[in-house]
Amino acid sequence: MSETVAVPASIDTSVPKNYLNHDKSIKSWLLTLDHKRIALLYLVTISIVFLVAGVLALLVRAELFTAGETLMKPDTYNQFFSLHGILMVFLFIVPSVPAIMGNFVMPMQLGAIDVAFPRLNLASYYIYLIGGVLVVTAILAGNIDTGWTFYTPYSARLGSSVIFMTLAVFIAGFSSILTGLNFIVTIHKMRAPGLTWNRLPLFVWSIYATSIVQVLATPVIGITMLLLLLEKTLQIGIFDPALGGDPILFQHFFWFYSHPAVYIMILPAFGIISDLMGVFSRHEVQGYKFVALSSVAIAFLGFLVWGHHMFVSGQSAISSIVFSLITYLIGIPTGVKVLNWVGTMYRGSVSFKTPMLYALSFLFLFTIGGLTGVALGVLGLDIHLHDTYFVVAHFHYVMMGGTVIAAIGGLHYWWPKITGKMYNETMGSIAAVLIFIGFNVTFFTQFVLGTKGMPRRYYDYQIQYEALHQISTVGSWILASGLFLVLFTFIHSLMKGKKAGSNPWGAATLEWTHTASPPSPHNFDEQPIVTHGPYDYHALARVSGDGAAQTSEPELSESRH
Amino acid sequence: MDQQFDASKMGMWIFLVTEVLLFSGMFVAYTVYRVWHPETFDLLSGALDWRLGGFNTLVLLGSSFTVAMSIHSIQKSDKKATVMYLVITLICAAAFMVVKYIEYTTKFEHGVFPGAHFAPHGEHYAPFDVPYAPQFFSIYFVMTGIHGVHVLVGMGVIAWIAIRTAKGHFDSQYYTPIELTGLYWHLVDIIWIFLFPLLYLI
Amino acid sequence: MDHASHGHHITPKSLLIKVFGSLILLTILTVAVSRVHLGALNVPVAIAIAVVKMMLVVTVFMAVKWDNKVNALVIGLSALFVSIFLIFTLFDTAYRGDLSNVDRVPISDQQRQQSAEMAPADAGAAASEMPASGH
Amino acid sequence: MGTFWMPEGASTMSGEVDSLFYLVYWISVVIFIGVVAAMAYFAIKYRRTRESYVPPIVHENRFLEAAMIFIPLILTMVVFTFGFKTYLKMNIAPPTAYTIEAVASQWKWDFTYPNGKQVTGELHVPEGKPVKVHSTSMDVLHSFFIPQFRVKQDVVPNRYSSVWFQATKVDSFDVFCTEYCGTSHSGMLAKVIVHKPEDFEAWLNAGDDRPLDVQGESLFKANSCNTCHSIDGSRIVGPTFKGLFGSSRTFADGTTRTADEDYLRQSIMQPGSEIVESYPNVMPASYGTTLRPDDVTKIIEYIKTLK
Repeated sequence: MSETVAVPASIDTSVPKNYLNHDKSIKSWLLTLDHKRIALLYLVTISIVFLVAGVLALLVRAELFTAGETLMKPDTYNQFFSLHGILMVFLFIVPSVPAIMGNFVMPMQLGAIDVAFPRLNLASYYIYLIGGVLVVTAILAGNIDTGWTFYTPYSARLGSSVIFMTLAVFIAGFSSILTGLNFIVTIHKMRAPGLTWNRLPLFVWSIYATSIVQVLATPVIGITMLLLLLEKTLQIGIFDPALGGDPILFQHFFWFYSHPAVYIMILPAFGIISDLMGVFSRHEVQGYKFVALSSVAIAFLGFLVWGHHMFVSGQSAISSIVFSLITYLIGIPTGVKVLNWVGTMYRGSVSFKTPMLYALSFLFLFTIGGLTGVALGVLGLDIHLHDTYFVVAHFHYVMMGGTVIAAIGGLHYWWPKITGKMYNETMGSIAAVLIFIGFNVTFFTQFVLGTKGMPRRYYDYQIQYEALHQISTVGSWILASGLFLVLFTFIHSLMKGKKAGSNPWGAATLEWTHTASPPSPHNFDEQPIVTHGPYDYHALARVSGDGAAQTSEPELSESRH
Repeated sequence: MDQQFDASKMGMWIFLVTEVLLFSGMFVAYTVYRVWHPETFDLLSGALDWRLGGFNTLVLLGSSFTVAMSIHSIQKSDKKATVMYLVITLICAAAFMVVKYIEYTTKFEHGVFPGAHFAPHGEHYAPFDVPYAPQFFSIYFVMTGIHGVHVLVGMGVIAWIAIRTAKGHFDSQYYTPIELTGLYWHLVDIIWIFLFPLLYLI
Repeated sequence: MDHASHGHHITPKSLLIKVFGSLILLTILTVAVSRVHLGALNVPVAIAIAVVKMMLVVTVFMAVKWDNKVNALVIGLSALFVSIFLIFTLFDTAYRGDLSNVDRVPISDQQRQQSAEMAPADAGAAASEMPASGH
Repeated sequence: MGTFWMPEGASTMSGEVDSLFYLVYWISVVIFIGVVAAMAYFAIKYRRTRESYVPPIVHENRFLEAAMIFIPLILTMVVFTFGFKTYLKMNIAPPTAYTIEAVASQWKWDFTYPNGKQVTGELHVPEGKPVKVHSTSMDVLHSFFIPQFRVKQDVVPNRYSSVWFQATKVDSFDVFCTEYCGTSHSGMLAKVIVHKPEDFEAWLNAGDDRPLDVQGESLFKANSCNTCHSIDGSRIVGPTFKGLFGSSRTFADGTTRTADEDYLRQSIMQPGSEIVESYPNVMPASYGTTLRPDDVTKIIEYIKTLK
C-alpha cells in the first residue's frame, strides 16, 4: 500500500471547463447522457416532489391541530394524507438517494467515466417523469383517498383516478428497476484498476445492495398494480371478496414489494452515514467488512419479513410467527452497523461540520426508529400498536429521521463537488439543529399518542388526544423552518458561496482525490488506479504530501492497543 | 468490446430476473387458488383444449431452437442462415399468436370472460360454471395475456434484428443484439413451458 | 475470454438439435402422463418435467453452461426469490384460520355448503362440481 | 388513569401486554442510552483539535463484532418467546366465551346478541366474563380496536374473524376502526359499555321505552350520520339535516321534490337514487341492508325535530 498515485494535474488548476459549463444549451441538459447531469435533473424534480408532499404534510398536521374541523373537510384531509404518502414513498424517497447521489457519486467512487448504460439512465429519468405526470393526472381526476397502501376492496371500488395512480406506480417502478439494473452492472463491470470489492466505499456497497432489492422486489409491485387495475376494470376477482377473491392476498403482494422497499429507502442512507462517519472522524470505518456485508444481509432478510405488517389482518398464526421471528434477525445486522458507526469515532479526529451533525442526529433518531421497530415486531404487542400513531412515528423516525436526514447530510457533504461552491457552515449547522429539534417534537409525541390508542389516518379524534396533537403540529412548524433554512443555505451558496477546493473535507475516495470540483465532463482526466482502501487517511496523507509529519504510523498504533 | 458485451449480457440477465419476478405474482395467485380449490382447478383444466396448447408448446420450442440456431449461424458469420432462422422464428411466433387468437375468440363467443363477466354457455363450456371458475379464467387470461404481450414485443424485436442482420450490421465479431434478443425469447419460451401444464393439463 | 471466435462459445449444432429433440419428447411425455390418473402425483410430475425442460433451455439454448458464473448466480437468485414469495405466501393461505380467531372458509362457501345440505336433491351435483372448497 | 405511555388497562389481557411493552421498552431505553452516551463521549473526547492530524488506525476487534451479533440475538429471542405466548393467549378464545355477532359497514358497528337483541354503536358486555366478538364486514376492510382492552382484529368482508376479551372494570370505553375505510373512517366509533353481570342481564332483556325521536337521535350518532350531515345548518359532506323535513330539494338532474317521509326513507335506503344538487354521490348503499325499517322511522322522527 506504500506507493503512489500520480495526482492528476487537473485538480488544482482553474480550468473552467467542467460538466456544468461545457455546454449550456437547454437541449444539452434535457438530452444529456452524463450521469452527473442526470443526477441534477433528478435533484430538481425530486426536490419539487418533496416540497409538494411536505406542504401536504404540514396541511395534514395543521388540520389535526384541533379536534373536529380545523381547516378542511374530511374528504380533502383523506386525499391529502394519501397523496402525502404516495408522493413521498413512490416519487420521493424510493428514488431520492439512489437516483440523485447514487447517480452523481457512485460512478466517480468507482473511478468510472459514467454508468454502464448511459442511455438507459436518461430513459429511467424520463420514465420517472411520465410516472410523475400520471400522478398529477390522477390528482386532477380527484378522489385518491386510499392511503399509499391501496388496500382492496376499498381501492377497487373508487373512481377512475385510482387507474391513473396505479399506472403511475407501475411506471415509476420501471424507472426504479432500470436504475437498479444499471447500477448493478456498473458496479460489477466499471470499477477502476485496483478497486477490489474490499476497497469499495461503503456508499457503493449500500447502493449495490439497494439495487439488488430494486431489481428483485419492484416487478412484484408492477404485477400487483396491474392486477389491481384489472380488478377495477374487468372485476377479475383475485383480490375482491365480493367476487370470491381474497383481500389479504393483496396485502401479501403489496408488502412483498413494500417491505423490501423500505430497505430500498434506508440502505443508501446507511451508505451515506458510513462515508460521513469515516471522513469526519478521519478514521477507518470500524468493522468495514461487517458493515458492507450487513447491507447485503439486510437486503436479503428484508424479503422474508413482509408479513409483520399483517399480524391483525387475519393471516394464519403460523405465518405471523415465522414473519415475527425473522423480523428480529434484521435487528442484528442493523445493530452491527450502528455500533460500528459509533466505534468509528473511537480514537478518531471528529469534526463537527454540518454533514457530521446530520450523521450524529441520524444515529440518535435511527436508533429510536430501529428499537421501536423491534417493539412492533413483538407479536403480542403489535396487536395493540398496529395502525396507531406508534407506527406512524416509527416509520417517520426511520424514513425521515433516517433516510431524509442522511440524504440532507450527504447533500451537504457532496455539495462542494456538485456545485464547486461551499455553503455557509453557520447556517447549515443551525438548520441541522432546528431539524433535529423539530423532528423530535413532531414525532416523539406520536409514539405517546400511539400507545394511548390514537388510530392513524383519522381526520377527527377524541378530545383526550388534543394536547399531544398540538405539540406535534407545533413541532412540524419547527421542522419545516429547518428544512426551508436548508433550501436557503443552498441557494445562498449558489449565489455567494466560496469556491470549493477539489477535496475540502480531506476524504480518501476517488470523487474527492482524483477530480476537480465540479468535475470535468468525463470525471477523470486520466484513469485512476486505486492502491488503498476508501478510508485510508494515512495513505492519503502520504500521497498528497501534507500532514505526513503528523501522521502516527499504523504499526505504532497497533502496539499501543 | 468484450467489456461492453459482458456488461450488456449481464444487464439482460438482470432484466430477465425482473421479468421472472413479474410473472411470479401470477404463479403465486395460481398456486394460492389452486391450493384453496383443487377440485375446481382440476376440473377446469379440462375446459382448455390441450391439443391447441400442446401445438403452441411445440411451436414455441421450435422457435427457441431456431433462435439458438440463428446465434450459432451468426457466430460463424453465416448471415443468410441467420436471417432465415430469425424469419422461421417469426413465423412460429405468428402461428402461436394465431392459435392464441382462436382460443380467445372461441371463449369470448361462449361467454367465458375473466372474473365477474364470466357466463359460460354452449355444450362444452356450460358444465364449467362452478364456484371459483371465474378465478381460474381470470388467472388464465391474465397469465396468457401478459405472456402474449411478451410474444408480440419479441416479434417486433426479432423482426428488427432480422432486418439489421440482412443489412449486414452483425457478424461473428459483433452480434450482441441477436444474443440478447435470443435470451429474451428463450425466457418467453420458459414461461410457456410452465403455463402449458399448469393451465391445460393438471 | 481467450478462446475461439472472439471469446464466445459456439454451441455445436448437433447439441442444439439433441436438446430440441429432448424438449419435444418431454412435451409429449408431459401430455401423456397427464392423461394417466396418478392422483396426488399429477401436479409434482408435471412440474418436475417443466423444470427439466427449463434447465435444458437455460443451460444449452441460453448457453449458461459456458457463460460467466455471475449470470448463473443471477438466475439462481431469481429462482430463490420466487420460491420465497410462493412459500411465505402459502404459510398464510394454506394455513388460514389455524387459530380459532379467523374462519378457514369464506362466508359465501359456508352458505353454499349450508344450502347444499338443505337441498339434498342438488347436493350430489353441487358436490361433484365443487366439493368442500377452501380446504 | 394509565401511565405516560399506556392507557389504563381494563381487561385481563392488558396487564400482560403492558408488561411485554415495558420489557421491550426498558431494554430499548438501556440500549439507546448506551449508544447515545458512547456517541457523545467519543465525539467530545476525540473532537478534532489539529486540522491536519491523522489518527492511528484502530484494528477491528473480532470478539466485539461477534458479541454485537450474539447478544442481540439472545435478547430478541427472549422477547420473541414472550410475545409469542401472549399472542396465542390473545387469539384463542376460551370455549365458554359469550359470543356477540358484529357487522361492520361504512361507517358503523352493528351488534347482535344471542337472544336476537340488536344494537348499533354500543357494545354492552358483562364484567368478568370472557366475551367473543364474532365479526364480518359488509363492504371494505375495517378493524376492531379497543385500546383499554389491548385487542385489535381486522374485520374482513366474506370471512368471519373474532376478538375476545374479559373486561375487568365497570365503565365505558371507545371502540375505534383502525383500518382506513373511507370518508368517515374517523367517525366509525362505538362505545363498549361494561356492566356488572346482573345489570347486563337486565339490559339484555329490557326494551327501549324512550320516545321515537330520542331513539332516533341515538341511531343518528351510532350510524355515524353525524360525520357527514350536520344538525346546525353547516355543510360537511352531505346536506344538513337542519330544516330538511318539508323543504324543497333540487337534484343534480334539475328535478325537485319535497322532503317528506317517503323521500327521507328512500334517501336512506337507496342513497344514490336522487342526488341533491352540488353534493357528491358518496353515501354508502349499505344502510339499505343494515338499518332495520323501524330504525329508519326513528331517524326520520328525529330529523323532523330539527327545525
